[in-house]
Amino acid sequence: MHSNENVHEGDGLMRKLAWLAIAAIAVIGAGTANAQQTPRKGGTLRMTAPYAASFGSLDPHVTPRAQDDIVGKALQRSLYNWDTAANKLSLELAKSVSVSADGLTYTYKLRDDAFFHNGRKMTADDVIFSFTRIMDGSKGYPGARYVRLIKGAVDVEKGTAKEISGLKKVDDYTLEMTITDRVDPGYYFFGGSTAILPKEEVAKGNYASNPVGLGPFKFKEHIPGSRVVMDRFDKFYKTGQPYLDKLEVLIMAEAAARDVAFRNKEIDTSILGPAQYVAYRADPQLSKGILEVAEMFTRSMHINLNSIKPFQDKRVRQAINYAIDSNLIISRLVKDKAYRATSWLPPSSAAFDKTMKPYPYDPEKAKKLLAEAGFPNGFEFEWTTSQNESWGLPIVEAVIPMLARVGIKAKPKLVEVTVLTEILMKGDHQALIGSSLTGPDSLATLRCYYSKTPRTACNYTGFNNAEFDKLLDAAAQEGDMAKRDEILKKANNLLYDEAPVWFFNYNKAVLAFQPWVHGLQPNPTEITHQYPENIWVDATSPAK
Amino acid sequence: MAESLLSLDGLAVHFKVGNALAGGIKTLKAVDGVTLDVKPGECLGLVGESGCGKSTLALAIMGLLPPTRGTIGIDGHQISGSTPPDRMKMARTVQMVFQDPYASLNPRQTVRRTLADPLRLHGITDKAEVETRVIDMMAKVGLRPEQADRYPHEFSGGQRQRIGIARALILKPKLVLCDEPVSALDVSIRAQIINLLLELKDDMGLAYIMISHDLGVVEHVSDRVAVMYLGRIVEQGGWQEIFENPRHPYTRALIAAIPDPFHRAAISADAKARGEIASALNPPPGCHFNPRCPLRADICTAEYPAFGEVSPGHRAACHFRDRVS
Amino acid sequence: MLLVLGRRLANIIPTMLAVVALVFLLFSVLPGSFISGMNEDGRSTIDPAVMERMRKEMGLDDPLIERFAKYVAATATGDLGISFRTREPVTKMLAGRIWPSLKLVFAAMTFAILVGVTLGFLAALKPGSLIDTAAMVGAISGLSLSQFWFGLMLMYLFALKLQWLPSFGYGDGGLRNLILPAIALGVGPMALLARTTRAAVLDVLNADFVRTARSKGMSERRVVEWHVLRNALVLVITIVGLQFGSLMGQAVVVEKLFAWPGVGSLMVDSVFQRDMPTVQGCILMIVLFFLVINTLVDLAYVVIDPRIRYR
Amino acid sequence: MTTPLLKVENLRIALAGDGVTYDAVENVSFEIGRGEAFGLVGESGCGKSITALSVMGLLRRPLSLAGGRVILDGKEIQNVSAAEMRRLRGKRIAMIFQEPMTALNPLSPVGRQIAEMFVLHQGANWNEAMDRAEDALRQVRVPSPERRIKDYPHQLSGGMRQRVMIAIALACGPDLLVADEPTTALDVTVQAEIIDLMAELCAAKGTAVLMISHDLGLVANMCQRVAVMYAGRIVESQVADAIFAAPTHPYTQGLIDSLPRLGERARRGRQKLREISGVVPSIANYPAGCRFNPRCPAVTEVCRSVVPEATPLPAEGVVRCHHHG
Amino acid sequence: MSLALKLPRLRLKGGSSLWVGGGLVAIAISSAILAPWIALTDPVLDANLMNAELPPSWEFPFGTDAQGRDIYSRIVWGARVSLSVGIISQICNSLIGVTLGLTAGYWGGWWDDVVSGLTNLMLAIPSLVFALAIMAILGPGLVSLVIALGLTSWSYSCRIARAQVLSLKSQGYIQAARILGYGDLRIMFTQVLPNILGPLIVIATLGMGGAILAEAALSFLGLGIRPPFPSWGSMLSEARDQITTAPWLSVFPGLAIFFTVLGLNLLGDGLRDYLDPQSTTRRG
Repeated sequence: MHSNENVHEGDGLMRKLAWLAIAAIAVIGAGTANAQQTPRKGGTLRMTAPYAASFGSLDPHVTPRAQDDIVGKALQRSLYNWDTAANKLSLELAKSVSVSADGLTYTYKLRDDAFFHNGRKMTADDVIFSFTRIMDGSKGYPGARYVRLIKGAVDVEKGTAKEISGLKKVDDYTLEMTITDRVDPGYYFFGGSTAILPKEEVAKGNYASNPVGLGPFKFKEHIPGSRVVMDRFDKFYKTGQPYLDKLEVLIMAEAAARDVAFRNKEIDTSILGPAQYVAYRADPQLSKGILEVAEMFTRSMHINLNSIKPFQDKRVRQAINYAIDSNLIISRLVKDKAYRATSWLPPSSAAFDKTMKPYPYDPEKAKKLLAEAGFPNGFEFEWTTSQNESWGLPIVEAVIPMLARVGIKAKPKLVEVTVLTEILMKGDHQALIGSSLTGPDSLATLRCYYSKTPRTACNYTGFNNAEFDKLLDAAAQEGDMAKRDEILKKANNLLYDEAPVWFFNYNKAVLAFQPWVHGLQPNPTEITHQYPENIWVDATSPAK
Repeated sequence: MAESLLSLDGLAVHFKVGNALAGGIKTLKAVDGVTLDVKPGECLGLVGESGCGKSTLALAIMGLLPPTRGTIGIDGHQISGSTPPDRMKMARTVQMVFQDPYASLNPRQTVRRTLADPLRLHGITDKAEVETRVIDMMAKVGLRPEQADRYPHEFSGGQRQRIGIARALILKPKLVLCDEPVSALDVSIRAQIINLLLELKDDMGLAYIMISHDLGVVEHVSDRVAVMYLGRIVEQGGWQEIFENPRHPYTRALIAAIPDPFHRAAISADAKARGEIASALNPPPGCHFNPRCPLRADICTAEYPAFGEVSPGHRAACHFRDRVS
Repeated sequence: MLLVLGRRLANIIPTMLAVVALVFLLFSVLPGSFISGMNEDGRSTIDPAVMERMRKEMGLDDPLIERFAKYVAATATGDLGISFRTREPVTKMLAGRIWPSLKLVFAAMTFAILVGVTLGFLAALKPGSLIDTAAMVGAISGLSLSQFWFGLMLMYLFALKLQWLPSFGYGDGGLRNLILPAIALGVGPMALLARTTRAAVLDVLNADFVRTARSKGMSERRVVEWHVLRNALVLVITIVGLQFGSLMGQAVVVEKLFAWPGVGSLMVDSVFQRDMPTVQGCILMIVLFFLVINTLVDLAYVVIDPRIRYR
Repeated sequence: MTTPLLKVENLRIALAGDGVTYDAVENVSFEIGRGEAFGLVGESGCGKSITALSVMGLLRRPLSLAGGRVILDGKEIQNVSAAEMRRLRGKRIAMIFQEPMTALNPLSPVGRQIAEMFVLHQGANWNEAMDRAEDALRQVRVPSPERRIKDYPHQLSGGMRQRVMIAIALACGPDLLVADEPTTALDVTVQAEIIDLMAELCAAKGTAVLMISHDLGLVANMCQRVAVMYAGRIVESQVADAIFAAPTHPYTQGLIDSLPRLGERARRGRQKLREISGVVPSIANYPAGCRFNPRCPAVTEVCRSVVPEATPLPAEGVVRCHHHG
Repeated sequence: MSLALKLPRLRLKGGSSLWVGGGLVAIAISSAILAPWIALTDPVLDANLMNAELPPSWEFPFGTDAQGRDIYSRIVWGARVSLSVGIISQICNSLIGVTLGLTAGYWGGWWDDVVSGLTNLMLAIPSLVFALAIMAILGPGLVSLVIALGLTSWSYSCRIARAQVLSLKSQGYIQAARILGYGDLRIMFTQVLPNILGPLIVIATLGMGGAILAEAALSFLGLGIRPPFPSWGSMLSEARDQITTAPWLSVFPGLAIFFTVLGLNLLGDGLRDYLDPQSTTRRG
């Protein structure tokens, strides 16, 4: 099923936050190279939605899916957005914001030039309505976890209040928001699941089939399972934008079909998997239209330390890391569409020790370690995996013979992507290969190896190391960020040595585009999530 | 008077046909009140055309169809709708020879198995004894011992019918029901089988029910004859009575219909029946034969005639049984 | 006619009920169930407490029997429940998918009938000839093809290499987008129909009444027109019906491959998302289609074959 | 002597088997005069049906005409073009088949199937043809023909269907009617009716009949002359009464004597039937010489090696037996 | 009956389809059996990423896959999985179908109604859809696959068995057996079953081809057997993304499936003719 690269790796917020830290290493491809040209008005862009064979819903509050946000970016807008050019959060629906001294009350001056597609101007009431709707406890909207930040939101969710007490309309274009923690609310309110919707359209009861938002394109048609077609919204608040007359988002979950279609010039953008990445890079024409972005998820094999005896021995775990030629897999199988992982934290993390080298490929050493650990003839384990192309079965298949060479027999157990987390939380695995979010908060990331963190939270390996715990406790106590990072660096290095996982790689997302497409953004949060008002096509586009 | 080997008393076999949704369920009275008896060593000829119910009657006698009404008594064993037959006991008393020698033998069983399996099933486990009885029986029906391990397709039709007869007789039954035993055979083979059946009858003291539409065969082998029409016996009597002095117009029509140049003038053309047998689903009112009967009168459409006696042992169900001749 | 229709319709209901029961039971043991449908890739985005409350509200904690009874009652009124994934009524989701599905299925069947029946006929009229051999070799090959491999090859050849047709998708719903998936889906039934037709026509050509027709002094062409066609049709139509009816279910693979927005692809996606109400709805749709087509075939029988009317 | 209507001379029909070709029919000759009824009698597999088909020009693979001549009204027709043969079929020579059940198109109303004849051979339009079909049905004494023409075959009884077949065959007043076992599938009483009807209609129209049957009695009853076939050859041919009264060939004798005849038992008491030993040979195993020799009671050395020539009989007939004449 | 009516029907290459089909199937079966000897490398362990995605050559006759494994060897070994899926699932189908069909046809009555209802139900739910549901419940794997395919397409053998029994039931030898006192089960297994095996074998043969195709389809949908051990369906399914870049990855498993299924279909056809009592090949 999900044979694509970039199978959604985390929930919206975390995914986006991850990018704060690594925005710097985003590789900007040709997409921005011709940005200097004058954008042409008109034309049609045909984007692809590669993650599933349908959209979940066009009601952005209902769906947490990356797939749906591709369309969401065109139709709806949220309070904040992710500025891909500056790689930071910025206000979208507000012109300015002021923060109270205690850092808990934010006063927004909302845009007075933002129109819904039905022609009505957005006001503070719409924000209040949208956030209140998200807190409807009987619906379980995924955005609720973000809105809970606002004071009184939980009461609405529980049904004990009708209104969120922390939201106050000062006037039509002024909104006061009181939050419960000292954090930047931008991280919470820039995703589709907290988009601002017009009350009167939602009240009609068929919002999902007739979505009306503040985005640069207005909804025209949705053929379920096939495509969404949108037209330019002339009253969009950014002057001169959007450039395109029409935007089509075509659903194409089959990588092979997408490949054929892209080569056949039926689509303008396509997500590439490793196989195509190589082919496209090698092709003189196709190679001109490749946009690459580094991602910050650590792909690894979680070793369940409580499952079988060999895994309890550090030397065995190290042996696994020595036995696997990760670089070879990355270059030959993943086709360099990834960066080698050293330890748990990514290189972009402040707590990453840049002097550290990844485990080298050394089967002799692995054999030696195994022998020392008392397993000279190796052992056997069950390796749970999904079918994911980049961090699933193909990798496992490539690793199996490598492990076999040092005497370790791995038996893959195939499960669906959808149940991976459930398995991890239950500990129903001996080893499991997956992709984990490892940023930006290094402390939060490393806490997954803290002995008191329950398995259901994220201690999937069942790691229990007193020294590590001590380091983490110290880090939590430390107020000085630099010192804290130093402590965490030690913790991360300790993880490297303890090797509760096989450290594999961090992903690189690749978007192919046709030569007539301009203004694509190397969005590090999700490469398919383009702010379509910035995109334009030149006259060579074959699309009508 | 010897005790009856087989006695049918008011036997009726009805079927429900049709669909409750499509035109409703109807009752097909395939056999409708048949009273008959067969004494040991006797051959009863049962004559009738297709659709008269003789095959249903045969199946009921064999215990393969439960009676709707009435009883079947076989050698003291009573079968009725409420008392199902004891198959094993029945098997040793009454057996059957089938019409189609091609369909009546299991193509995947050798002659030996066909004959030996029933013996074993009925408790004869001694290998030598089984073997002797199989070979004896084969000899009796005119098969050579070396043919025992052949499969049915290696035999001609006549030989297959011999195997069929052997199978029917292997358990030494007292009554054998022969359902058109020669009609599927080549003409030149029929005499062999008829002769064989008669020989075996004398040899083993068998009683037969000989079902046939061929009156020549029935006359040749029967002691008594019963004529069936639409589920009922319409005439019954000694063979000579039936063929020389038939009292039911249907019997007469059957005889008249025989294409035999020597027989041409024996029964006048006006004895012939018109049309065809009616459906048992929807029998004509009164005497079932009335639409085809050359003697039809008003009474025939009004009531079913009594099965009255013409002479001792000779009965006919016709209003004009005394007039016909 | 009405009687047959009535009887068939009366048969549909218990079958549907049995399908509902089967599907319901089957998926009540499926691991993951409700929660996975609400999540993205197994990661919970919903507060467990909220989830529990929703489970209760949706009646998912009720005893199976009770849920089943409710589901049947709702289904009877045309309510197939709310999708776990999209929160939309399943009927509405199906409504969006049924037209593309029907289009694909009808196009595939048209292809299968036109090509398959014609080939079968020509083959039977000249048994042993070159066309017969070619048609039968083609037919048996068609039956041995893996649907998605064949689809991929079609895509590769006609879209990528020859650039005659679009490779995938529904497009504007026009014919150009329909051709490749219809062929990929229709090739199996086509092959089967070619074989069945050939056998049926040969059967009829060997029938006694055809000999009667010949003995009347009829030309072969007349024999075929007056006596063979209709009789062969009766034999072919059963296969047409069965194939046609099951085509919507068979379309799963083709729909996935060509990104065709039909009921089949919705079902597969929903299976993976553990979106039970939608899966159930899709299966019911597929079964209903089968039953309806078979009812139509039965009615066609009544028109073509006088014997049926009196059975 | 006038030209016979049909003359078959030295007919040979080949059956192509797996790599071998057999002579299914060999050296068959006979003549039928205008308006004459001629019978061809034999057991299954003797080649009588394919002889009839070859007269119709309806042999299909693996059967083929391998030699001899078929002369209709002085004109050789065994090699005429397909189109010309079609014009003859139905118009000059018509055929009735054994199974009235399957010989009619189940999906076409019987009226139409009759009317086709008028459309095909007399250029009538369908309305006219349907009217005449109704007349034709009336002629074969189908009750209420105006309703019956719309009926489908399955709505008719076996006898009625065979009447329809007769109506089709006689529709264009053919010179010759080939009737292949027309009553085998029917009950005896119905058979008598159909035979009477056929004889009557043919006599009225002056149509000659080639009657094929396994029932010597039936043929002898209806036909003026009879030929008996055995294993692909005609063994004897005579005037009907004579062949019954004085059969010459041992096979014919055996056929007549081996079957119990009605009234025989009453006259002479039960006699053991005369058996013809052995079995009918299969086409692949025809014996050399006289093909009846393995079963013949009078067999001598010459019979096993030499094919007997046709010997003329005193009263217009031939026999093929070494022991005659 | 006259000779003309018994004439054999001409069949297109009845004999040759038996031989060609049998030959193809024999090749598939022998590669499955002889895999350890005729495979060049281990299908799972002999992966060498340095050799990844090489086109066919003398060293790798069918090329190598993304993990650098020899495709020829994987196809040879894959025959084991694909054929066992076909064979085992068909055995299941046949057992279920024959048992139900035999008893339903023989006993009739309410049991027949139940079985007919079940059969119609199974026919109404396309087997692929049904198999998909079962795979979703059991999870991917060989055992689940065999179960999913073995439980979902018995309706054909059931129908055939039932129809055959119904036509045999009135045959003299079945009635004779009853009259001789045979019990129902004894009749079913000694008298009926041996005589209906022919068409059932044909159905099972054709069904095997169907199961192999279904395995491929389920693999495509992500619910097949997934490795390490290769099956043709999973090889094909994995290779589909490389259709434009490394076509040999999908061509060879595709051809393996095609020729094996073709062989099974031809064999089924040939057997149908061979086992048909009306067929010339067995007459006389």
